Amino acid sequence: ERVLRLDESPIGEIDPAKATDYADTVLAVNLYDTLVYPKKGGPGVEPRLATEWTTDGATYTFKLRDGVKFHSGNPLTADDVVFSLNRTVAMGQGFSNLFAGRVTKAEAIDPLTVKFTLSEPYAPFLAALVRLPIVDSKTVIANKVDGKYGEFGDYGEAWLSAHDAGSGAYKVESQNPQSETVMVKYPDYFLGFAENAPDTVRYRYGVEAPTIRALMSRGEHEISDLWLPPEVIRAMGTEKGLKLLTEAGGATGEYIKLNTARAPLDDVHCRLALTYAFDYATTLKILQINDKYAQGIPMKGALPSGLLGYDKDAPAYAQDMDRAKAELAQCKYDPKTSPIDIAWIAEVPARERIALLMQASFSKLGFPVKVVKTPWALVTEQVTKPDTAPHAVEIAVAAVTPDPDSLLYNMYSSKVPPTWMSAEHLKDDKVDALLEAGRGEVDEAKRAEIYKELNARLRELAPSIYAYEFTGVVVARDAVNVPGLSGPADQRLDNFNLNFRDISVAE
Amino acid sequence: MAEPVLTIRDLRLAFGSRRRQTEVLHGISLHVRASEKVALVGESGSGKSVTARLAMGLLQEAPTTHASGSIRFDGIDAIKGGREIARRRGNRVAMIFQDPTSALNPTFKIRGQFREVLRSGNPAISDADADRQAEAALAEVSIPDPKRALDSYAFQLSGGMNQRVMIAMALANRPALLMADEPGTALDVTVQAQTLKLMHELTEKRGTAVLLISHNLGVVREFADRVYVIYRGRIVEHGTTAQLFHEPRHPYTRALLAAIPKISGGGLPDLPERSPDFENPLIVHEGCGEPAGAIA
Amino acid sequence: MSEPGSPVIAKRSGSKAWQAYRSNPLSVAGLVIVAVIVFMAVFADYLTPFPEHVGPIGDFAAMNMGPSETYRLGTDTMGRDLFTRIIYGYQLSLIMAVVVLAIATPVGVIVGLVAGYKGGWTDYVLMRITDIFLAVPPLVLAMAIMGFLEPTLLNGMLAITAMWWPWYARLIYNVTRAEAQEGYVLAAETVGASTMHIIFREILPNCWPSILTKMTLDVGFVILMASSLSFLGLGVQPPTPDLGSMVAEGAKYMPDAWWLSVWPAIAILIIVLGFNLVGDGLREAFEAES
Amino acid sequence: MIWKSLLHRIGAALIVMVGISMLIFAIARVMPGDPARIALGPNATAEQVAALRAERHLDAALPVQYWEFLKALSRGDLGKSLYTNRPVTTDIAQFLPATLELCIISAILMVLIGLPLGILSAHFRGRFPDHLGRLIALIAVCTPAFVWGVILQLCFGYFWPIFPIEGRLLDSIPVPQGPTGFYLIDLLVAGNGAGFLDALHHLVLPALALAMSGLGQAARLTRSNMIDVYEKPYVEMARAYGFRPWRIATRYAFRPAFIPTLTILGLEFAAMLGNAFLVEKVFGWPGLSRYGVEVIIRKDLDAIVGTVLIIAAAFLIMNIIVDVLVSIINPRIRLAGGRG
Amino acid sequence: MSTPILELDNLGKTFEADGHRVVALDGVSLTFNRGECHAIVGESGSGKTTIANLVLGLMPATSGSMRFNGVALPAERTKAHRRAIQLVQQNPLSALNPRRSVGASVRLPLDVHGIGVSRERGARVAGLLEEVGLEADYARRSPRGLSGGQRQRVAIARALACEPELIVLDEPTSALDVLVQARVLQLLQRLRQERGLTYLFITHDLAVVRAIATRVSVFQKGRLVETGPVESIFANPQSAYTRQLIGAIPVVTEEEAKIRNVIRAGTPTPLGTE
Ligand SMILES: Nc1ncnc2c1ncn2[C@@H]1O[C@H](COP(=O)(O)OP(=O)(O)OP(=O)(O)O)[C@@H](O)[C@H]1O
Ligand SMILES: Nc1ncnc2c1ncn2[C@@H]1O[C@H](COP(=O)(O)OP(=O)(O)OP(=O)(O)O)[C@@H](O)[C@H]1O
Ligand SMILES: [Mg+2]
Ligand SMILES: [Mg+2]
Ligand code: NI
Repeated sequence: ERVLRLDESPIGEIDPAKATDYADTVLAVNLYDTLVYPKKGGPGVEPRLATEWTTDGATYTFKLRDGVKFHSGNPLTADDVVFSLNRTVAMGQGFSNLFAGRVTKAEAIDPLTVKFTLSEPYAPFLAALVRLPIVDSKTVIANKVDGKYGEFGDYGEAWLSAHDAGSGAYKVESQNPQSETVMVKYPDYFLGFAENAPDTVRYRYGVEAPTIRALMSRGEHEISDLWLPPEVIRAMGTEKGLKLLTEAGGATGEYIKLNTARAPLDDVHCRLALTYAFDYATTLKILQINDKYAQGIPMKGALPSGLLGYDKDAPAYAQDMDRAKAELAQCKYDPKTSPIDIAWIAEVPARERIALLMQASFSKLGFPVKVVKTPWALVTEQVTKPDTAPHAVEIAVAAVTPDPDSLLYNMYSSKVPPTWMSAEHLKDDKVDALLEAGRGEVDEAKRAEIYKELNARLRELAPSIYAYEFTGVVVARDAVNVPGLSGPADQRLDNFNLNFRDISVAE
Repeated sequence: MAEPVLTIRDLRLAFGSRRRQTEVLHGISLHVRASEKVALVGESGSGKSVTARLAMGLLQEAPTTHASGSIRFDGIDAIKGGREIARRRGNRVAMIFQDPTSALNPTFKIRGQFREVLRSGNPAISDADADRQAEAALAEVSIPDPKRALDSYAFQLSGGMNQRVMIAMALANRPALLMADEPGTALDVTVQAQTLKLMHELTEKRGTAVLLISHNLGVVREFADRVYVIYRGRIVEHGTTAQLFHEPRHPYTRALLAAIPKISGGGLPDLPERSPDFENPLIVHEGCGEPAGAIA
Repeated sequence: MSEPGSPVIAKRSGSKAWQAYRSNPLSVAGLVIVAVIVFMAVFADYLTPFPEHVGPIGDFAAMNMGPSETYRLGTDTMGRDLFTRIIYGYQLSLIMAVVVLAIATPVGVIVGLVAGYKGGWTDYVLMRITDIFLAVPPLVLAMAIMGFLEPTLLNGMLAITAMWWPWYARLIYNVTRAEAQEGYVLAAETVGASTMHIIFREILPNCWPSILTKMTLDVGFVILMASSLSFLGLGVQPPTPDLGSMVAEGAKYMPDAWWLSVWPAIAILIIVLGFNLVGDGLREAFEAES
Repeated sequence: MIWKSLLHRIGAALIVMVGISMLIFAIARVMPGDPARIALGPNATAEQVAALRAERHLDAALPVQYWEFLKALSRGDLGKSLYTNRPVTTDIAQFLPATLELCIISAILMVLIGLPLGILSAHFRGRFPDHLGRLIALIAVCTPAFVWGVILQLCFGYFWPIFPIEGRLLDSIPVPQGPTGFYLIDLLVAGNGAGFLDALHHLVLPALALAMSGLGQAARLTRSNMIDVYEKPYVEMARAYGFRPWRIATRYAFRPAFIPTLTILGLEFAAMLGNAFLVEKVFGWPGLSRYGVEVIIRKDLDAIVGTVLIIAAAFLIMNIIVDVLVSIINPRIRLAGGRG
Repeated sequence: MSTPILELDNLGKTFEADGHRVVALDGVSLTFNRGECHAIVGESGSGKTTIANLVLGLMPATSGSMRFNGVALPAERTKAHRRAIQLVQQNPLSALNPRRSVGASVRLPLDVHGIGVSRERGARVAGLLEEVGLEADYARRSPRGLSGGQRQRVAIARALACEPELIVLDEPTSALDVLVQARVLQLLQRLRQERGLTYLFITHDLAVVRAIATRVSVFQKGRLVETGPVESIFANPQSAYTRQLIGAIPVVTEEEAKIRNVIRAGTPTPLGTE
């Protein structure tokens, strides 16, 4: 029996309607299927459950692949798609905001045709569908208990937190939220498997760095998580039997989110001063693992390199203390009396260094700087209010769909309710206008131009410091081959690359 | 005259670290012959107990005690041969303590402790045999229901009963020498009197030698054949009981005698307001029958 | 005049205890350890090679270096001298322990004294409150408190204090109950002394040996507890050096950058050991005294 | 009269439980951060958050919330964990046995290693074995549990990999299904000897790391209590009657010395339940202690209250058990009522 | 002729412990006369200390009443009562606070009752110490450095500080050496004569009683067995129990042994009534 064991820090959520972060995505991708899937090697999507589709901007009609079966044996039909959408929207968690209020109607035209009607033309919709895993409506209904959704009871929420109702390549065997999700191969999967694909996958949660280190050395785990400190990865990379793999990035930016609603950062000059004071070179050096691998690459603005509208000609950022001081001179606040608090997310130790680096550089401008280590759960809460949000906090934001809108709209539109993504609390009419334009435009080239312009505007406004693009590096045993993590050409959008069925595990 | 079972010569004892020592015994010499009842009297802190404990080999192991001189018991030197004497404890020599209740282990039944005592005299003894012997021994000290007593814990018995148990244990292995350190003074006067009587009868019957320790000359008079008076780590007077009481020579002995209230009336003994200075005692010997070669 | 057998020289109380203390080499060693650490912590500014490494500074050129000539114990992930940070960590640990004990001890002692001496309902109510605080897992309690206060040094200390006092209440309660049986308490009562007098002037002085001993032992345990809190990110905030956080963070780099957590762990061990030895010594000394 | 005092103790424990529930309830509610927001995840909108607040009575006054909580509690409902998305009772049922199993094995190690160490020290008081024993005990006490965890993991998992370093069971062994949740017992019940050995194998390192401090404490307590007992007349009596020194140490002086030790060890064991989380974290042990910490960090109200109540209840029950044990070992208490 | 200072009327005390009852004192009526040394003797557990506790108001009686100087004693004692009735305990080791100086212990009642001006109290303490035969500089010492007899003297000085009328002495000499005991008894005797004190003297040692007491009451199991002037009790003990107690006294002379044996045997002495 081939076993694949992977590590991940936070607990994985197996209910696809609640999925939000990396682990949840990996589970959703492997347990469920979506109508479309991020394309390999560039922006955009490719067919998956849907074989073809048509759109006029406001309505989308999909033809479904025939013969796909859920793990229960039920055939996958348009009704399941409608049910999945309704379920996601009704529960209001996870990525429901991609659909809520936008899809006015979802209907099954025939068992293999589904039609979505949107309230207005909305270009990112297609890409958003990579976040709509299709659940087996019959199985869910069969396992529902009483709840607040009327005839749907609890929408199977309780049941789906420990089981799956998917059609994916793997199915849940057991779920222990504190230690692991165990999945086994679903042999009838319609896309088939790599030759030596694992029979069992154990996705382990909350394993400490030294433990991972030892487990990998002992050959007891196959793939480490993404969050190990660079030093540890470096050391493991030199160990016999282990190799490094990378998720080449292109969709995840590391943003130092500046609270634009709080003095002194409500003054753009102060923000620009910080932007110039930030030490980009050292940051990258810290993230360097060896000459081949690094946990970050330079970033040129709000958009990471793998998304539509990325401006490869924009000037690179670099520390420039003179310009920083010049900007500061124009700022209406006196830095000496304007304390700045920087939060760093406790779960990611490497961020402490960036925070301290910031503390050091910002102090040089004369700001009194305080660094506060804050657990992620608390950060997500604090940042929703301008007066509790820290002045600066490094947050990684990934495009959740292969579309720039999924990243930028949530971050910078003044229309979205504040979340961790919009910790900047930016209110700028031009940004708002460009964001709306990007959504409404169907033509891809024109969209690219809009996002380039938006990028330029954001560089002027400096609501965030564009620190670097995150590139994940994991350690894997030589015995495993992970096509999704072996080079940019084979890669899809971040998070969508760990397809267990593609992985081969040598005996 | 019978051979002495215990001979102590020029026993000195100091407590403290190697550098800083306080001597509490300044050269004690005494002896106890077979079947003889000898008393050691003296005030509190004069060194009675430590003498007995040294003779039992109980103090030597402590790193803070420094003893010199000689204690011969059964031909073994207890100062040097700590382990040798240890083997004889409870077998050839036994001890009775002041407060019998605290001298019995509160977490074991009398039965278990008795077995252990008998086993130290005869390692091969079976439980049943030990119990039989224990019952007999308890009956001998007039404990009404020996079986019940064996199944009790010390705190379930009265102090007087515990004292009897102790005596039974002490004599169970028919020791040659019994040391009694103020037996029963922690209890009532009546119990003390009973204890002494019982000890007297039993040791008489078995020919056991006894070293009785007390600060009360009244007690001693009832019990002992011979008396040593110890004062601040020195023997200041010794002699047969009759002689000593009849004609005490040393002022300290006289003071002790005078201090005992009389039941014949006459109020309190008339003591000088200031203590007489006993610091440089003349050593008085009276019919001590010192073994040959002894220097006292 | 003196009774026969009475010691004629009255020694100053405590000198016997000191003698007993001095006679145990381990206790003396403990005292030396503590003295050296306190000295280093107090004069850290002069004794450490890189006092500026305590502040918001990172020397990323020198990060994660093993022990060397310049950096005796190596540098941390920010390129700061570990030796310097450990000494400053001591400073913080000591302040922490002193403040925690300075608050927890009086509170616990007073509760214990009053409950133990008064008995009855006062006893029942006070000791049940104590039990409540004892039964809530200490770290949970501290975390909860830290949860609604800002995670600062002071609040960290308050949180630890909140979970510390019940142990003193328990201890002193038991001591008081025993002392209340003593003749001198009876004597004070028959004379008509007030409850306040009996509790604070008669009983309390006799609790000092227990209190002092526990306090010295607790210095170590407060430091350990603080380090456990730091392990959860609930203690002192960076860049202030804290031994517990140093171990916790450094552990992530084990075994490759071993110096990151090994030295702070040894530093914790030494200071806790030092205070424990002193505590043990005091306990023995007080026993010898009575 | 043992029963009467037992009833008395249980009554006091119940009062304490009520007090704890109020305390922890209050603490959990005044902690900053909006539990509804945290529950719904970072992407939720303000309206969704408000709706959940209303649904969970989070806007009501504290006493009202407490009353709701008590009502639910009487139905055996501790609410739902936001962290695991399951009923808190399910979580506790799954994680408590893991923690208990770990703590019990730790306690056994604590006794098996700590007590002999203490006896040895006391027996050789002031000599080399004593110094060595004391030093070992002291170092065990003076090093935090998580450091022990990392040290043991490195030594026996990395440099000399002879023990598993993570989890409760090898992946290849099917997780036993009930009845107790204690793998050791369940695997034995299922007749899986190899599984039992493997579960034991997995327990060694975490249990040892967790036991270290208690073990040192046990050794120190045993030593000092033994030394106290050695001064007692009955030990002098035992020596005077020629009991073998070793027998005195292991039986005659040990039993009375064990009574006060047991009381403290009981407390130590009970405290372990709440303090095990660092070790659970290091060894990836899916226990209640770690769960408790995770839920506090996440402000998972129901789970916090539930976990704390269970741990506190375990603490109090353990205390009562220790009292009963002490009274069984100490005949003075056991028989006090018998004569009346 | 002699005035009663303390009268016990059918005094009873029952303890409830762990659900079983111990009758510690069973309807005792007794009168203590001013200026006397009234001894209470009995074996361990006969209720002697219980009487002391009741008289001192340390615990409430279960039944009966007490009158002090003809006035009923209230359960909650007034300061005046606390001052008039004093206690000297059995165990001199624990009776003095080991962590306070001798002077502080003796001074305590002066402070509590506001005796004298605060400045003069030091001198007063010195005077009291001298009265019990200790030099004034003992005030600065810790009780730890004192012998049993010295401590007992300090305890007596403390009781005297209140200028009491009645002193309850609960086995004040049973923890002491014979020689030291003799001296403490001498001191007590002298103080009683000089100050006109009344003693309630608790002991189990009848020889001591013979030496110091004027009246004796014998207790057994919480009951008063007999009471009377000391000479008549010794000359002609009425109960077998008293005879047993006297018979247990260790004596040092032949002559006394003879007297004792006669008493023990229960044969009537010349004074006897039989
Ligand atoms: N273990 C010890 N360490 C130090 N000094 C000791 C020790 N044991 C006894 N002493 C001292 O030795 C002296 C003699 O003590 P010992 O117990 O023999 O007196 P004693 O004559 O038996 O008195 P008592 O009548 O009070 O029992 C005393 O001054 C005592 O303080
Ligand atoms: N606080 C108490 N609770 C329960 N029983 C008590 C209490 N105090 C005394 N007794 C019991 O009352 C009886 C009389 O005790 P008391 O102390 O008066 O005796 P005593 O004559 O002073 O004895 P001793 O000579 O041992 O001091 C005893 O049986 C004792 O156990
Ligand atoms: Mg003695
Ligand atoms: Mg009494
Ligand atoms: Ni001679």
